[in-house]
Amino acid sequence: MLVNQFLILAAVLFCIGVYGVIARRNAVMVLMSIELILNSVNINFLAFALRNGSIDGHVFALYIIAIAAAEVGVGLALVLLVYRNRKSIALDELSEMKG
Amino acid sequence: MFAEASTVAHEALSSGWFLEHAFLIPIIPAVAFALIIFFGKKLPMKGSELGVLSMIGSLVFAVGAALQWIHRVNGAGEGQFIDPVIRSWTWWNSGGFHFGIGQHIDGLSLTILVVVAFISSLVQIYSLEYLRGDRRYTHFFASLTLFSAGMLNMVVAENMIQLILGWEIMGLCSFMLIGHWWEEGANSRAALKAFFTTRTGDIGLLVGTSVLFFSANSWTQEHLGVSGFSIRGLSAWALTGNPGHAAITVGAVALFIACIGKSGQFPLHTWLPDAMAGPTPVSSLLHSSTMVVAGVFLVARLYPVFFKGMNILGSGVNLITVIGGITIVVAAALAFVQTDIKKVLAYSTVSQLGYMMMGLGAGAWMPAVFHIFTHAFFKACLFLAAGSISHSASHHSFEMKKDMGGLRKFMPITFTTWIISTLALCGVFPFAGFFSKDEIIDNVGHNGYTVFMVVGLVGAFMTAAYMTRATYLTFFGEPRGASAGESHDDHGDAHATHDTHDTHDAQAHHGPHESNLLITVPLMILATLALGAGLFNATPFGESWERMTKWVEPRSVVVADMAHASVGETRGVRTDDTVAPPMMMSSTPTATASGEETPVGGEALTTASESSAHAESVCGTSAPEMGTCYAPQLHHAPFKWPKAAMSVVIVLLGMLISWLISVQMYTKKAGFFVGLTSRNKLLALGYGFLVNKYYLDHLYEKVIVHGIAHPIAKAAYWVNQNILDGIINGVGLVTRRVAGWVYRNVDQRVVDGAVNGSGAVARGTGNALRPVQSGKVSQYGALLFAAAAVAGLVLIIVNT
Amino acid sequence: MLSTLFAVANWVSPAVDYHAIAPEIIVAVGICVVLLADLFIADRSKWLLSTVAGFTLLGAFIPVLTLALSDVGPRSLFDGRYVIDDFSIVMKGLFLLSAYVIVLLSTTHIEEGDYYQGEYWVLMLSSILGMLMMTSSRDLVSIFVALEFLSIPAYMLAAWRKRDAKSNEAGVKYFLLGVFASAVMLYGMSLLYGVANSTLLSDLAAEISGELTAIRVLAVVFVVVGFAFKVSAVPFHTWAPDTYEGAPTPVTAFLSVASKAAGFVALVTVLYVAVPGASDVWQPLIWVLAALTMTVGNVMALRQTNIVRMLAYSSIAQGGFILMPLAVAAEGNSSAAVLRSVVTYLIVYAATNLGMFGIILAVSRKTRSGEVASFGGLFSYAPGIGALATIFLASLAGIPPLGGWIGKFSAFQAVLEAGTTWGYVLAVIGAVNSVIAFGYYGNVMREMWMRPVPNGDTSPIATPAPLKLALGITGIATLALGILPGVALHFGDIAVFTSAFGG
Amino acid sequence: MDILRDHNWVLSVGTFLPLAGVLVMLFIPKAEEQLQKAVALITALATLGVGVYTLTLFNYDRAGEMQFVAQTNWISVIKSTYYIGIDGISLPLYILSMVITVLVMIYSWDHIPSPGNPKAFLMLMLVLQTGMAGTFISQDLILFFVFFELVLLPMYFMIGVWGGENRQYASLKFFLYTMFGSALMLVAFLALFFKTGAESFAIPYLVEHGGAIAKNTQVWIFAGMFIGFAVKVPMFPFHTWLPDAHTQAPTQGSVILAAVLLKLGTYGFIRIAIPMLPHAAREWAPYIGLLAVIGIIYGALGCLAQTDMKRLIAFSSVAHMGFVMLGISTLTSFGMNAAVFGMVAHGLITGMLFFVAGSVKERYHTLEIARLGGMLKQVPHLGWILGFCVMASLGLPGLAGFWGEFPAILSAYSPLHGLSEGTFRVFMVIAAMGTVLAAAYLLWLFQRTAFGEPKPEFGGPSSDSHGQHDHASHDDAHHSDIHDVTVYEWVAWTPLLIGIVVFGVMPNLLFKLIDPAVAAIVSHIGG
Repeated sequence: MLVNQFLILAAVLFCIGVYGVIARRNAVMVLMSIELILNSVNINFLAFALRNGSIDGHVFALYIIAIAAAEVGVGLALVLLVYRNRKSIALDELSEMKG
Repeated sequence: MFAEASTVAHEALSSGWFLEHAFLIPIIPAVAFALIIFFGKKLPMKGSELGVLSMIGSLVFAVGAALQWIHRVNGAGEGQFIDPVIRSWTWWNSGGFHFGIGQHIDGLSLTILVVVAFISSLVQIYSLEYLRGDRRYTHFFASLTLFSAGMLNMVVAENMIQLILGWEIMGLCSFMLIGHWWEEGANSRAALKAFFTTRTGDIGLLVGTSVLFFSANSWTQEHLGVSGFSIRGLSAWALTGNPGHAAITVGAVALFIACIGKSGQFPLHTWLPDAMAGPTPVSSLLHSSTMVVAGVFLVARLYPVFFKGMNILGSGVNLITVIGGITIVVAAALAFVQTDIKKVLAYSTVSQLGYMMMGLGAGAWMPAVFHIFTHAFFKACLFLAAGSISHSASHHSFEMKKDMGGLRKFMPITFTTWIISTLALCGVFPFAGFFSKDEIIDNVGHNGYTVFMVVGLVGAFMTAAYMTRATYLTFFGEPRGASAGESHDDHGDAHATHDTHDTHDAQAHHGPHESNLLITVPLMILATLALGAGLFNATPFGESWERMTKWVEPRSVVVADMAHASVGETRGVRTDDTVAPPMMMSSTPTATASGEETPVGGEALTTASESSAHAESVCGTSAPEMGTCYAPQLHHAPFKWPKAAMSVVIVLLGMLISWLISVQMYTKKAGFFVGLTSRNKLLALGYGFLVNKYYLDHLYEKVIVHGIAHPIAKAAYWVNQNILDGIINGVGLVTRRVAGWVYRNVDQRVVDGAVNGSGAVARGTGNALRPVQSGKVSQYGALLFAAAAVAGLVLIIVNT
Repeated sequence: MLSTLFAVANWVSPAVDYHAIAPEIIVAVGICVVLLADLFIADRSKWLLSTVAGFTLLGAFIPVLTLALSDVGPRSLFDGRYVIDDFSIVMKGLFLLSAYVIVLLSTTHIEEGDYYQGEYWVLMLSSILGMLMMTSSRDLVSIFVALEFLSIPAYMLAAWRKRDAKSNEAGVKYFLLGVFASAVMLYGMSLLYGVANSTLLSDLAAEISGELTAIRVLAVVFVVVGFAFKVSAVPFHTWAPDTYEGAPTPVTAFLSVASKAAGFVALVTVLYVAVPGASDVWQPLIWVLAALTMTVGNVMALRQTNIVRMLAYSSIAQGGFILMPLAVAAEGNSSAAVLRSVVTYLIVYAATNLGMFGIILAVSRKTRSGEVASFGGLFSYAPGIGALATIFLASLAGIPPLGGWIGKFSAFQAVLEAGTTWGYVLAVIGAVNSVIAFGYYGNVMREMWMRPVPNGDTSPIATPAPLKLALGITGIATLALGILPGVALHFGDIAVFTSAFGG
Repeated sequence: MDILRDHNWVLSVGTFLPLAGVLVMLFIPKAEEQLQKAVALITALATLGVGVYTLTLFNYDRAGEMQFVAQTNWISVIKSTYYIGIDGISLPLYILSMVITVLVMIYSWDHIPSPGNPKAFLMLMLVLQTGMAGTFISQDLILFFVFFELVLLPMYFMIGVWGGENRQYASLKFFLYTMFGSALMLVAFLALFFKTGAESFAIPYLVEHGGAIAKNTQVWIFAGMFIGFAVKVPMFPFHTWLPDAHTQAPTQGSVILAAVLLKLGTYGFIRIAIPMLPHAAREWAPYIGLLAVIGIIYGALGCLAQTDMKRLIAFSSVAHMGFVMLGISTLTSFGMNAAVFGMVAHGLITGMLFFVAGSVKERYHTLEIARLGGMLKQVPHLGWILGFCVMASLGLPGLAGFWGEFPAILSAYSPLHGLSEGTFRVFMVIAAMGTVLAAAYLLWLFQRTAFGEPKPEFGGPSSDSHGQHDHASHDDAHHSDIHDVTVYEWVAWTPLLIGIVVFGVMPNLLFKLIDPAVAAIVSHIGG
């Protein structure tokens, strides 16, 4: 079966996502990168579920999708909050507290 | 009824009560001390009476004990070993070791006890007048009494610990007494120096005691049932227990170092002259007749240890003789150039102590002890006389050149006593000094220490010389300075500050005068003894006169051991009974026999039981197979008039020469020749062989005085002040410097720095880590994932 | 595919032991009540909400007690995916009580701050609910869900003061990193699932053992990292200081105590139940984490001037101490001791740390400042609070006879019980750190006892009743735990659950 | 054992009574200063009373065994119990701590250091007392540790709040140092616990089984304990906290610190480290001895370098504890007897010296040796007391100091069989030199402070022609308050002075108490 391809795809997505999180300065882009990672995870689960013929993977994937939605909701809310206060969503500027 | 009286007396003598209660002798003054401290100020005589009474009390006990001892000795058979009266109570136990406290009374200790108690009493009486009105009158008597207590305790001590106790207490009191007028920085410094120098010597005391204790303890426990501290035990062990050579040598040397410090032997003698900063009674008690004798006493007390350790009689020279010899000459030379009368006496004391040491080192035990005895009287007398002068004539000055002279007219009693004691000190027949000093020199020579005999004679010559000089400066010529009634606020003498000052201004102005009875009576008593004490052991007059030898010198015979089980009881140790005289194995008079032909030990051992001739020689040469020795075998030089005469002549010569020099140097003003005769009877008599005056004059002036005597003495003094003393002070200074350096650099920088440094490091790390907490989300994320990835990689590599 | 459908077809609803999940239910109900009540009651009576929240938690505590007392063994629901054993009961109790204290701490703070109240309590309660679930979850899915359930509300709480830039920053940082971490963890979980073909922890245990392939190692590492983030172990701690400083103080207390504890619960569960076989992987990892965490946390704390930030680092360091024994959990038969020490430490730490936050709240009400210097001369004008603060600080520093020392002690004991060289080394590192730690705790004490009052303002501190109550509870707890350490250790002892370490 | 167990309540009461006093004082308002003092003093006296009662009950024939033993559950989970008892070693120190506390309380009656607040001050002191007493009676390592640590905080605050100019640095240093030591000590305790089979923390049990541990392990465990105790003693090079702490601490603090706290370390060595780890003790003994003699010389040098009276006394503690440690390091019962005696003697003497220093400071407002002088003239009693203590401290026979010092030196001549005699004999000589240095710095101190004329600034004669009798007229607030020893001071000091003399004259009072107990301990080393 084509499990490995799925896994590789997932790994690639994961790496892209991680890269995005680290490299991007725009909060929204970072959020999307995180979504990428979560989806890579979903792909993993589904691929494994198919290979093993159990439904746990599917279930897990569903949970992830749902929770990811919630996370994005909260995340966007926070970003909006920040934008309200400082008219910018560049994460670099969010470094008032350090040391 | 006379018979009854005699029987009563006999009862009293034979009872031995005083002997068994000799331990009370130090306790009396100790108690008195406490009383003076607490109630002294409230008493009518400010506590001084307590001091005097306690000393007299001790004196009574001491004399009583002495008489009983004499009685016991006379009762004993010829050559029978007389057991010392030993009592011991447990003081403390630790780690299986038993530490006793008690008394060890025999001829030696009794001699010293009597001397100390006697001199102390006189000095205290003397002080009643001398320190009248002093600010710290009470303190003075308290310290004086405690001092005597310490000395007495050291003398009766049954073991080393107790001895150290007394030894240290003396040190403390000398500190207090020398520094009595501590308002003067000089005095307190002198006090510090004295205490510190002696204390340095005490390292030796501690180390030596430890070494001997651990080497001897098992043997003494086994054979005598006493601890390795016990003096008796140590003596027996040294002679009988086949001590390890290293151990006993180290022990003896270490102890001797302590003696050097305490008895002001070369090179630790420099503290003694400084110690003259104390009041004169203190000088007379501590630094002439008692405290400085402690070192000599220790050597005499543990003589067997030194005998073995220093290999006395075994070789032509040993540490003790060397030190003693050097001290005699050096100190005498130094005495030449002193202008302070007390310093002259101080150096003469040092030199006399040198004699004692040399005597002990050369196996002349008895003469040395006897010299302690006689020296105490005339030296104390001299000091007190000096005190009397400064007290009543020279207005608290001791400067012979500046403030004295011609005093013989004003203070006849002082003068007479001084002259008598001086003659005694010089060792002129028939004064006390002659019998002791001459004996020392004689025996030293007889025991084969020829070199040191010469040294002794030279010493005698010098002694005579400097004493004459001092005498001349003080009592002859015209009154000078203070004694001439001049006012003098210039000289910074210790007394200048203390309160007696005022009380004596008056006298200073109506000129010098004789002191009152409280001062002169002690002087006269001492002078009498200085004259007569020699008869106690007047060897020249034959056997029957050698009383001291009979009473004091321990008989060196092999004492049989009881069965070990019963040792404890029979020796009276650990019980409160006195010692039962042990059965004898051999009875031999320790009569004279030449030291060369002592038979070999082995032979002696086999025949020890029946042959007295051998048994006698056993002790000291080698350990007896059975039985115990407590004293080494010593020999006495047969008295020969020629020798004696020679030494006397030397002495007289010294006086004479010195006299002429003095006259030359100190009273040039008047025509020498006329002045001489008119001024002085003695010289007028001796005029007969002074005919060729110019020749003599020339000789002395050019050759001896400017040629030899003065340069040498001066040089010696310079060396003394700048090198020896310099070293001693230098050591202190250097230590301070080192201390400062160590403290500043090592302690504060390195050790402490390391500590504070670690704190700084922690903070530094914090700062170093700061960039990590940059506040930037993306960097946090990067760190997070990087860490995860690295961890993953490493662990994968490790685990697969 | 058909098989799957069949599996779905003959699905029968499981029998639910409602007694077992009563605490969760009560809290859930409480949430709804608060939510609805918030809509209807007037602003001036909003204070009711905090009361309701408080009583909800206390109410939820009752079934915990009954569960503890019931002699039924471990209750297992949903064929082993949700287990109520002694461990979970003890932890539930801990969560509920500390949550209650936090409510007490929050009350005045929230009432005085002009922000919504209802939402605050809702969020807090739901986060608590997540924690309760976490204690019982024995399945990757439920762990994940519980984790998010307790995290997401926490994100929002952190950003609670929405017009305060710092608060926003705190929220955003916490959120982004949190989500990122959980994403990484999820990736690890997916690999685990792929390897073991099950999400049930006990099944995993069977698979993840023996020879370790790269996949397995990676999976374990990623999962551990996810939780390490939650417990803010160095180097996954970076969010903590900023978030703690920015978030409202009660929330900081909540994060530093409750959610950290939850993280440990999850970590312990996974390590003990799911991947004990992979101890070669996680023991070294945790060893390094613990050492780093203690050291970095302490040295960073040394140079903080803001007391909240200092406490943030201190709690990081404390986390290191809790981690320490886990580094030898699989050695010999030390697992029980290790778990005991973790639980004990969590209990003690909760009491002490909450108390300290209570002090900060009380003091800042007067000084309006978060600087350490604002504590100057505290003892002189408020001896009571000063003494309490001293007790808490000393306890944090681990000085007998205060609570903290028994935590440290049991940690040392556990790590030494293994008897391995690494164990000893770690113990020594810990010992040294416990000294460094006093550097900053002592600094605060010094401020309180030996320094003058900053602006000479020695007016007494007005402490509202709830705060007083909270301080009282925590103070007594701290003392009691220290003088009778048996108590804490006892709970730690019964909390030992049947792990997969051959036991 | 029954005889040894009855009346076992006395120890607990004697230990925790002060806490009761603390509770009472909690409820007395801060303003009621006299009442506070009274309560504190009464508590201390009551405690001492219990202590004296203990003395009467103590069975002196069995001083070698633990008496008044009490053992109840405490932390069953980790097998630690509340296990207390007292024997010939603990008893003197236990009583000493009580006496010192009482005396300090009396002294505090009119000597509350700034910034006042006797309530807190006295409460801390009572807590301190509990800690000290508890340490000496606990027979369980954990219990011991708890008490051992309990003294830290009160002392930290005592120094830090009521101390001198540089108090904060000093207090923190003191704390960190000690904490560092005790942290490692705790690790060592635990290691020991597990190596003996994790059966029990009871000291007797561990002494029983500790010997079985492999030598190398022992050496390592000992290292941990060594640091813990050596810091407390303090031994070179862990001593640097001491001078700072002493110099900065208030008089009462210094006294307690010197008299009791330092003993905790040496006590730990004798009671715990050495008997439990005999092999390690043998391995370590030479190094301990070395550090001890270094400490003796080093402390003396430190003293000579000081310009501050109090700091000098503090450094002298380093030297004296060096003698104690030397005695311990010989591992012979003789040496350890000396050590224990030395602890008590040092407690009395140095405590007394710090009292004097405190009073000097109070009168002259300085402790600069260079500025002092002529005390014998100005305040004769104080001066003579100083002189007395100096003599006692430099180990004059007949006073307590000697019996700690001389036997220690003596014991170094023949250490436990198996230790290098040569090494220890060298130590002995060095230590003997130490006594001379001791004489040097102490007499130097005495000569410069007590002898001579008072300095002008304190109304010495040269400040005006007529000396001191009218310095009311030209008073510069300096020597107005230079008065001689006050009643409170007499009351507080007399017991110490008496003790110094009594133990000096009758050392067996202590030795017969210590000896069997020490013998019991040494028997575990095979000495």
